[in-house]
Amino acid sequence: MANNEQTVTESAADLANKLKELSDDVASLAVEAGESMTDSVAHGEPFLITGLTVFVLACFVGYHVVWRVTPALHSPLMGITNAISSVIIVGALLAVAPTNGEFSLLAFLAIILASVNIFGGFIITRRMLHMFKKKG
Amino acid sequence: MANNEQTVTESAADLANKLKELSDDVASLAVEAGESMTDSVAHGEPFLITGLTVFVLACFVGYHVVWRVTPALHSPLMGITNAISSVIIVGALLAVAPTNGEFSLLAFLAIILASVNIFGGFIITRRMLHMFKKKG
Amino acid sequence: MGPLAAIAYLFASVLFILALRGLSHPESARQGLQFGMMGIALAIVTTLLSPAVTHYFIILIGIAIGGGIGTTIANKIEMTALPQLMAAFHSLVGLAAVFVAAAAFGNPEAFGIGTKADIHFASLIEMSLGAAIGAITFTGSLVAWGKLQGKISGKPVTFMGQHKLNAILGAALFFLILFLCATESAFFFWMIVLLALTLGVLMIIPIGGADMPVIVSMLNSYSGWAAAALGFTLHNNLLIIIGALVGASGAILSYIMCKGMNRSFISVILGGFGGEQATSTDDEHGDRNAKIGAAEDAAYIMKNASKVIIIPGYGMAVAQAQHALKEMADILKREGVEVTYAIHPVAGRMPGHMNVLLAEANVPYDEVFEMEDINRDFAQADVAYVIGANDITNPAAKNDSTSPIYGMPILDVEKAKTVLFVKRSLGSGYAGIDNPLFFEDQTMMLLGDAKKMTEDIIKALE
Amino acid sequence: MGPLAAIAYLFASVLFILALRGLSHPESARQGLQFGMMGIALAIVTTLLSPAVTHYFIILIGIAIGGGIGTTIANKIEMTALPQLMAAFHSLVGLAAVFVAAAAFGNPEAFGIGTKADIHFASLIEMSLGAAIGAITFTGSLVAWGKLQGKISGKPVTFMGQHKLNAILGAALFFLILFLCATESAFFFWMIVLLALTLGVLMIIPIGGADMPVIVSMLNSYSGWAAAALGFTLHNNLLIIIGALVGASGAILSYIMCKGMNRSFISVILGGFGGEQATSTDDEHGDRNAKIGAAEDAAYIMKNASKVIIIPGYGMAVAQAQHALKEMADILKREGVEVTYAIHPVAGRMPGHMNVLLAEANVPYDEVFEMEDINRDFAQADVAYVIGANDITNPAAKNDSTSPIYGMPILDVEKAKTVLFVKRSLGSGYAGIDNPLFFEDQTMMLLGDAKKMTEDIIKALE
Ligand SMILES: NC(=O)c1ccc[n+]([C@@H]2O[C@H](COP(=O)([O-])OP(=O)(O)OC[C@H]3O[C@@H](n4cnc5c(N)ncnc54)[C@H](OP(=O)(O)O)[C@@H]3O)[C@@H](O)[C@H]2O)c1
Ligand SMILES: NC(=O)c1ccc[n+]([C@@H]2O[C@H](COP(=O)([O-])OP(=O)(O)OC[C@H]3O[C@@H](n4cnc5c(N)ncnc54)[C@H](OP(=O)(O)O)[C@@H]3O)[C@@H](O)[C@H]2O)c1
Repeated sequence: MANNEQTVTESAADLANKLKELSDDVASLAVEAGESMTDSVAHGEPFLITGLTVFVLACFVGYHVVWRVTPALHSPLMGITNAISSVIIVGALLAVAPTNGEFSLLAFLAIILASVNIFGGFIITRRMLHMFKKKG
Repeated sequence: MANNEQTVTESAADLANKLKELSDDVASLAVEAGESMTDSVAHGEPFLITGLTVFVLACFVGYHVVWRVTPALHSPLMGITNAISSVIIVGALLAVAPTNGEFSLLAFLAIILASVNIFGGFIITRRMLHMFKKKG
Repeated sequence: MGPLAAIAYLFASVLFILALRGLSHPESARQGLQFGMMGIALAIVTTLLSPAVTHYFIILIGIAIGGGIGTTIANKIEMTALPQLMAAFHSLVGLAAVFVAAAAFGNPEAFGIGTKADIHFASLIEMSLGAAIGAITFTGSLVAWGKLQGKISGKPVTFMGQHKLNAILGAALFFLILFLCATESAFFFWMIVLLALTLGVLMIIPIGGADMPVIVSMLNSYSGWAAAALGFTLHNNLLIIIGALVGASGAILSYIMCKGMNRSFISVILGGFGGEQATSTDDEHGDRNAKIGAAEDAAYIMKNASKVIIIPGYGMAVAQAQHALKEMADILKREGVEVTYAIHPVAGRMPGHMNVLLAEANVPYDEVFEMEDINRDFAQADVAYVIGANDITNPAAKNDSTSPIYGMPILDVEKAKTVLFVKRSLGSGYAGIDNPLFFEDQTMMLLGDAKKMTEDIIKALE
Repeated sequence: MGPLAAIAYLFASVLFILALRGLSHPESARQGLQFGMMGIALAIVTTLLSPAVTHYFIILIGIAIGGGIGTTIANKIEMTALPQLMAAFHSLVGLAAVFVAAAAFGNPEAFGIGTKADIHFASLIEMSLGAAIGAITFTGSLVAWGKLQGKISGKPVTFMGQHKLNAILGAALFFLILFLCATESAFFFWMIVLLALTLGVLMIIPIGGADMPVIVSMLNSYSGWAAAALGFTLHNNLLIIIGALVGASGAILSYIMCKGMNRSFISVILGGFGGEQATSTDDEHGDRNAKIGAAEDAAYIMKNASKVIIIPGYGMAVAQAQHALKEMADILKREGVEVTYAIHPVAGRMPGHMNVLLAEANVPYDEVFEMEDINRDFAQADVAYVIGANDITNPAAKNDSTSPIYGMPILDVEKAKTVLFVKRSLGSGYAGIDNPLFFEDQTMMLLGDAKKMTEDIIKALE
């Protein structure tokens, strides 16, 4: 019993210690975050701000453009957005063969997956759209 | 006659000289333009590019938003755009009392003119909008 | 610009977008207006808080003077004078843009765009473009105001080689801008302004008074693009966004008007349309007879109708007949007659002109219908009461392929059982062409001032 | 990124916007698709030209493998399997996002977001968010695919304390992200991924098979926001813009579906709706009698009708009856019957599902009408031919305020003179509730597989 209790106390203390370490780390984060903000401000506009501007405007554009899509074409819309959401391939391209010459298997896999989507998404959308025909 | 001819030739030569000077100046411009481009690239994104991105997106937003305005409210639309186009007052605010302490009459006049527009535009629009009432 | 200021500007941009979105319906429009006002307040306060701005006193005086003038004008003005007012306000924006550009040219440090006599190349271009567009907007709007207000003859002023002259001046402007960039001399800057001021007058003077609304919208659009150019100079996304919004708005309104008139934008710009020839004489109609009626006849017909559609036009605005019209409609409704209003997209002299005037007379907006929504109702209407409108009812636009307005969408008033026309003569309207509908059997002309005639009808009804 | 690359990316963004705009009409949609393909090609080529990218060979191999697989799948798949395919593709995007985030974590220099074990703070947050959302999308879509494909029971799998468990796991995810930022240890990164993978399964498993389209759209939206987050990490406006477009599209489609089903998004997410209880038995209807008809009766009625409206639903997709349907409609048209199609916004199992299937069978899109456009035509229709649809015709949505679908907009088929229902039983549809219309006088049930029954009708017609 006493033995048991001791281990519990010990591990509790252990946990407390670890948590303290972590909270210290987290605290130092806040400082770092502040620094990185000033950092980027130092050399001109921080990207976060222009990025945010672009993001907000793009949300407005997306909202209006998507509401204009005719309900009959909602399935092709899903196909197209599926395909273009694979532009994250851009990230994979940058990572696959970084300047230090290493080869990144993960990035290579990402390229394959994203390509499946890009080709698959556009082709299935084209198949759908080619079926829509007018009378006569 | 000969006298006359001479003056014409002289002034023509004069003109040619002046034009040459100007064209030299213009040529040096091209270089400067190229430099200023690289300049801004050096410290991160050139503003021209992000500005262009923002501009293009804002044009799309403007296009969609304005087409949604009901025709009955096209006059208030003119009023509001008239008022908000006076945000160039922001430029005047920066210029009226620059850091070197000089006072810029031009900027002061610009502030007055833009204020006429902002207040006038919004108030006339409010007058218009307050007249639109539903039945009953 | 600190990140906080940038976020505040972004927020202001969103407020402006929401302001325009609000105008999609009269219900949400008032909230939209509030968004707009909050947006401009936020933009100004944010700028004032920037460390570069110091002389608050001077600034507040400027805002107070300008705000006082603007408030007084906007509160006093008659609603019928709206088109002029818009043009006048516009010219002020143009002049302000010139001043801002000049201030920036004289004091580039304040904007961080270089030092005196060593201004960044791109900024010089943007600055001179801003000044030029501003100056053109200023004098152009001034001429438009003069024509709309009747201070200058609405007649298009044309002379030989006009367009060539404008082209030459435009080219000169282009070279002056190049020279300015090369020399950075103040002389060239003011030359640009001067030339642009002249060009503004020359460009607008050949255009007829009735085309002025298109011109005002076009200049509005220009001033938007000028603000966007200024935004690039000042590295300010807020100005870029607002510039694009205003630019788009002006362009779309001009487009809508041109489409409503079935004319190309180019033909409007080239000018020479409308004016004196527009008021044709009555003699031409010698062989055809129009039925002329009196107020009492009209009152009798409408009292016994079950459905009356009212079509207001420019003449109603001139005569300020909207209040009398509303009174007449109220009396008819009390008699059990169904009364609605039909608005053509280019009725009157500016987009939405009729809607505002009817709203001023307390006509509820859900009794007022756009052309597409009401055109098929004319077939069931007993009376079409056309008050001060002309071109927008002219069936020649549908039948007569030689007519200058052929192809223009019109209100199908001729389908109503009886058409009543209230106007002062058998003369033509803005487009300067006869309206064959005057001579149809089902038509009755009520000649006289729109307000006077409507009041007479009210008397006869009571 | 050089200015040229930035401009190319901007151009690609515009192409994507134009691609979505094109979908506003079937005519312009194909051009829109081309814009989209040009956009992605431009984005990839631009990236390849950046000096940071060198191993072209590897990249081309990757693209070739992926492209080959994608092309084969997309060309082979049956149109009726669309909902599953979308879910499957989706899971791939999710996994790819996880891999990109992991690659960035392992090699921050390649992205210019810091050095190993000293990655920028903001980038760490964005990266872990990207990985977490990607992982949730991956397993979530996989479960959705399983349910749609029938590999996993469509029945909602619920257990006690489910939502609490998810909340706890979510909180744990949050702390793991904090820890990762503090320590930059790969261990925490992979823990995040693992936890997110689990969460993806747990979140989707309690949701019924028929709700999967909403889920797929929601996950689509998430993957958009993930791409935008990645755009912030990589300082790439293209990714931000596309992310916002995709995010908006997924969100709006989920919203449209929820509105069409008259359910709140929250109730969909919480799960437990639909599944086994949905296939109710026939016994309950003991006291009410449905009129059961044969193919010949239906053929006779339709041959003598002057206006037939066809209402396709999920059953048509299951039975792949669209080609037979089109043949039947052609025969009827040759007999002089007017035939049109009415599409409910949530007919079938994904938005626009019916439209695609009808288009596949060569039904011209101008014979196919949305609910709002055709609902008032039912009163003039002689026959409403309901094929494999159920809930979207259930009048309980209008009359019975206790019904779970009360308030859902439905097609007014009950206004037609005769209603023909083609389905295999008197059982209920997705919402699991009875359809009182089966027992109305004007209704005739044609029990059987939709394709088989339609072919029988064709035989009887000939
Ligand atoms: N709305 C816009 O944005 C816009 C912009 C540019 C151009 N326009 C053009 O303006 C025209 C608008 O058509 P509209 O039918 O409204 O006007 P309109 O065709 O110009 O006709 C107005 C009529 O009102 C009559 N009128 C004038 N003063 C009057 C008074 N005091 N009392 C009674 N009647 C009076 C005139 O006839 P009498 O002289 O016989 O009285 C005239 O025929 C279109 O041609 C359009 O293309 C419109
Ligand atoms: N479209 C979307 O985006 C979406 C998304 C999520 C949820 N939903 C939901 O899905 C439902 C769609 O309505 P719905 O009317 O299209 O479908 P439904 O209400 O689910 O009814 C489909 C009917 O088709 C019959 N059926 C199944 N297989 C058949 C076959 N081989 N031959 C003939 N009939 C067959 C079934 O009856 P038997 O078993 O008697 O044959 C069933 O009653 C709505 O409740 C909607 O809320 C739609």
